[in-house]
Amino acid sequence: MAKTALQFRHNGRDVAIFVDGGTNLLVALRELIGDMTPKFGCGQGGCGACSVLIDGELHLSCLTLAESVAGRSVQTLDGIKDGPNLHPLQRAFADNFAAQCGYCTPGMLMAAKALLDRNPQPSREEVVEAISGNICRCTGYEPIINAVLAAASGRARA
Amino acid sequence: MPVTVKTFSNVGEAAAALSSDRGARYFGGGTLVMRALNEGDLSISSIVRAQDQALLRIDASGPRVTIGAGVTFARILAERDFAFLHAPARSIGGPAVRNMGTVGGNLFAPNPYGDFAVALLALDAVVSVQGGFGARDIPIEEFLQSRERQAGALVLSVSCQKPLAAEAFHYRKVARIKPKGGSVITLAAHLPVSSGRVLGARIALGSMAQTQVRAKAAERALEGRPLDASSITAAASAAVEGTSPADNALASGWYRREIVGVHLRRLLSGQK
Amino acid sequence: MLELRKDIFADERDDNLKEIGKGTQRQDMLGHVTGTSTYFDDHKLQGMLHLKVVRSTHSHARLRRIDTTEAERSAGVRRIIRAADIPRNLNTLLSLINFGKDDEPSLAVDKVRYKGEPIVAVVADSPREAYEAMEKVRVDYEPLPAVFDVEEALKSGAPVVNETYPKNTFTYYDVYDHQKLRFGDVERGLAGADHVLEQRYQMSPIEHAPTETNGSIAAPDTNGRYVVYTSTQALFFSVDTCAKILDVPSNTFHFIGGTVGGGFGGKVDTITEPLCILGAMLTGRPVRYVLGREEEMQYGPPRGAERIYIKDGVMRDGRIVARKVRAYFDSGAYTRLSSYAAVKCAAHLPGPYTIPNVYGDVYCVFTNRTPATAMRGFGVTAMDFAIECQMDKLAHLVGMDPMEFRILNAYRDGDMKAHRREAKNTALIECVQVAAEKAKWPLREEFRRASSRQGGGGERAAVSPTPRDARPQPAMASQQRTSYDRAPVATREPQPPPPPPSSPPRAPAAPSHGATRFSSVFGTRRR
Amino acid sequence: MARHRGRGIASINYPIGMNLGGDPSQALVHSNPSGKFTVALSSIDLGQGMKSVTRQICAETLGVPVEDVYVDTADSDTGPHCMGSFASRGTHRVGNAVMAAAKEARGVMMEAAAEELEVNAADLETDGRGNIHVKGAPHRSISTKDVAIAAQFKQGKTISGRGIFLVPLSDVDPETGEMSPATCYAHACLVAEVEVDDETGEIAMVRMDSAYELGRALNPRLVEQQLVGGAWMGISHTLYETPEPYYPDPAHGPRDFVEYLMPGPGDICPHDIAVLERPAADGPFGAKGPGEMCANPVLPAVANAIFNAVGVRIDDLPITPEKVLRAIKAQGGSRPQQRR
Repeated sequence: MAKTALQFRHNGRDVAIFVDGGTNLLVALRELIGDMTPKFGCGQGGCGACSVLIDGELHLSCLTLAESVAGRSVQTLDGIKDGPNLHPLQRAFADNFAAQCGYCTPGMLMAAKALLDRNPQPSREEVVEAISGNICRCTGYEPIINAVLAAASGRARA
Repeated sequence: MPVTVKTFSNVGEAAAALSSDRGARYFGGGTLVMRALNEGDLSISSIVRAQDQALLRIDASGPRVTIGAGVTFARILAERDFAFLHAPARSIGGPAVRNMGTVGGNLFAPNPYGDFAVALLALDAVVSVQGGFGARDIPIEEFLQSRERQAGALVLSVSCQKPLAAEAFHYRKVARIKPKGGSVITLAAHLPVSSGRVLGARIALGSMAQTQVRAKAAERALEGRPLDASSITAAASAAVEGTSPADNALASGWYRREIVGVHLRRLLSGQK
Repeated sequence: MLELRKDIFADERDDNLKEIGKGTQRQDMLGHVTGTSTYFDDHKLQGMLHLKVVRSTHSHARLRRIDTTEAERSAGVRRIIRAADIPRNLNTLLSLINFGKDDEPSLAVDKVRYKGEPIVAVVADSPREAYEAMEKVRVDYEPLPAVFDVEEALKSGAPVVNETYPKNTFTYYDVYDHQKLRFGDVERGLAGADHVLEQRYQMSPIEHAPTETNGSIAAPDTNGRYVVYTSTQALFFSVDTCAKILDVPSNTFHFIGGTVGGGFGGKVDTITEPLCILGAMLTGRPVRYVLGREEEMQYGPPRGAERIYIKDGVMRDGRIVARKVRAYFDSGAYTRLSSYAAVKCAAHLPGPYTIPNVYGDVYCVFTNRTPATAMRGFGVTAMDFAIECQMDKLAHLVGMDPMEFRILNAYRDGDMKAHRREAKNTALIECVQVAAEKAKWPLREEFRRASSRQGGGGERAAVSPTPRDARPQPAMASQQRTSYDRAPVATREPQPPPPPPSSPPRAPAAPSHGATRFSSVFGTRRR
Repeated sequence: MARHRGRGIASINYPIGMNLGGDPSQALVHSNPSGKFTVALSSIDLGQGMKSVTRQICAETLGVPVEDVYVDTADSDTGPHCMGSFASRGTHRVGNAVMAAAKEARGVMMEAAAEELEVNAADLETDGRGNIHVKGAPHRSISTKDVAIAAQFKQGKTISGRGIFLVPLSDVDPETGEMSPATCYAHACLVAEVEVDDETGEIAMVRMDSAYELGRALNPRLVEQQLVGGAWMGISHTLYETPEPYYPDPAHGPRDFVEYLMPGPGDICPHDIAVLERPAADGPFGAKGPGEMCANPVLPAVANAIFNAVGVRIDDLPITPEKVLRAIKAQGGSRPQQRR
């Protein structure tokens, strides 16, 4: 079975891969490109661990047909740092101890980034809504909400 | 065998490809079909995509609105003209799912999903379908009841009348988890009031039967009467009539029957 | 918000420390926020194959026939693994601490005992090809009556779930079908009480639901060894369990883990590693076996359900004088860790209170559901729910404030606990006092002044005369005996070379295994 | 219709570790020639902070800054044996093993420093900032880096240590259950406030106040993570979670995160926590373990609060709206209890 050639921008760089029919974007990113920052948590769209930005919009890479990103721009957690400097959200997550096992963290950060990119000064309710598609089993969400609010206000620890 | 992906530039070809292959499934936002593929659903041998602008069309200028089947919930939320549909659109998934899931796909989503279709059912929407024999319009109630048989058809768009007054349309999704949870029950009501009386009452329920259904007894209880405490009470106690809610992981059928009237009463009387 | 109450117990601490007590950043935080923390699944290996298992569609059935002919010919299939391919198919996790009999196959042989039990494993080039082959595996089931309720399972005539334990209960000390706790004379205590309250409590099973599902990647390494990336919560439990099941020395494996996407007890059971490694042994290729989310939720082991009956005797002044507990742990179809949870639970009775007469019978019961395992609060969470609901009811019954009722009955330094050890270093009273203060819950002066360090011991340190149960005859010579107890082979064969890709590892001539037994004897000793 | 508020409490203790099979863990500590230390373990960090807490224990014991210690886990070729990360044994058992290994390594480090400074090792102390000096004479000092270089290239010493902490297996008396199940116990008390809707049975968490006693908070931020996240899990167990919603009937088992219910970020409530520290005699710096016990008081406290709010006792978990509604209907309506 022939594979399909696929080109898109991945964290600001052009990439070209060949995918099998029906391959999802999560598999393409992890197994074909080697970007391990999006995580497999369910493959059902229920946990958000695989969240990425496609043309700046939050998407679940496990439910995205890889071919559908042809010519588009995909950003993962690996692409949000500014050179060696952490993104303010990454710093705020660290300062607020907003990660325990760390497995949901990449998806949480992308969901939070999607929010702040559009709405730099969100309310607590807007933060809650923005991360509602992402499951965290460790933290009880409170430190994550605080971290996003802290990043938005430019504060360090809440 | 990997899955075959067939991408077409117009809906006609896509519809033909769909109707000619039992193993073909239309790929909209991916939230249903990609999940099935990830979980090893071998009944899908090919997926059909249509990159036709018609599917993304929105027409909200007149009293009757049309929404292309490929329009996402995020897009609905971005349109001020669709303010009456914002509550149902916002009740679906989290932000990522709203960026992906489409109005057309929601018509096929089984319990505990399909909340947007509840709202459309209360709005007497019409579904435009491209089949092997051309396009046709199907009233949404008929469409939902024959959903199993529509699998080979391609939904092009849905259309409905805008509520004349914003307060005539009511929507509530009852979920265990906030703010993103599967539906315990979903309620939508369109109650146009003319000269102080409800005329053309439509009440739709999600998770109260195999598919979204209308609460016709409750509609009758309101029809031609003023929307007041007594008619609301009558509608609330009739809400359960004609429903057949099942047990699932979110709640039992018993619980759904017990609370549907309570929530309908609260919804129509503006209580939390 | 967290407040450190340094003022309490200050005289028992030296706070002159440099690193301890500081809110230092986590060593792994930078990795977490940059997505560079490496979990088991973040290893990309050349030519990796995918392993999936065909699971039982029945809760209880005899397997008449398993036909894999068509599946073996399916495109992309590298290997079908059946029970006969596994050197030591039968195992029990706690055999490593010599507790319990081998009762669970890695792949079902003649019977399935829960819905979702693995029957056949498929190793294929892609997940899709593995699914296609799975659909071609033909399993001929003869459904058997199933039992799902712990008390139904104990009735005579109930279906036998697990033939290793024909009474549907784990066997303790060769003779008992439950773990006992006996402290004082509970019947006398109940007879002398002003009020007696008996209640039933039911804990649900719980899914651990870590965001990372269970899984492992195994690959042939140099020198005939296998490198194994794993989500395990217990590295050497997994190493030695695999050594036992695959019957090779434990240093055949190089296990790498330690960064795990949540566990909560759900990654103790070594459920993916043995088949994953065997897949790598049989194909000579890297193999990945990761549970899907539905598999994790339904067939990954849960916290077991518990049914608990508590009967308490309480005096009008609020003193609890007797507590009698009967608890049933729903172990599912196999033992895993529930046998042990029951012992831990018995030791926990009667909760953090000093009660002169305590009686406990804790059963580990087999039913036709997914085998249960450990979870956060193992053996205790459900019992705490039952005890503390009961405490609230007792306080209500005697008309006491529930906080004061707990302080009145709280254990204190020097008291004798029901498992016959002196209570030391207790702090329940202080916790109640501080929680009351935080919640602005008024306590009367005498309860505000109470202390864990005062008022204990003395007659509270005594063990009252305890009647003994009649002891049944042991059913067998040594029911706990496992393969680990067999005489060790005097000289070990040199480590065999890795098997050729297409044939299973050779069955050893003599019973031997490479696993380390973690401890000497538990459960076999008699008094 | 009405929504009623109620408060409930629960107090608990929790055993640290599992002594019933014998409970050992090992650690190895060694320095490189720059005076930077590696701790080798096989224990697992599944989010609870194993790497971080053992790092602090090692630094404190060695007398070096935490930045000079790195914890490497879990590799079966390099990490010595550990029973595993469960039973609240990490901080206590592994922490003690690391402490023992660090003590041994510190002994060699101090001997090597003594040789360089030409004094008796007993007269030396560490400043916690990477230097070793003569007690009372801070100017007679050497850096741990120089000590490490001297040990490696001049003295031929390995600055390293081995540690094991073993709680021997406790036998159980089959007749009485006499046993030593644990060496120390953590404690907690929690007050939960809930709001119950008497027409739908829905329960909302309003707030929680709690006190946890855990020997010593080795790192208060890690403790906070456990207590906040653990209490969330407690709420989840109480009101939401079950893989078998109609247990013991196995039907309708959830298959995904929509069907498996856990409180979302919109379901959480304020939680005010106090931490008490009564050091355990055999704990590393007195520490016990907060990881498991933190969820336990929440379940009964919430159940008791529901009774206080509407007068129904739900003794069957999870406490779903359906169970509450059935019970309210069975008693002919809600019966709010005395407000606390």
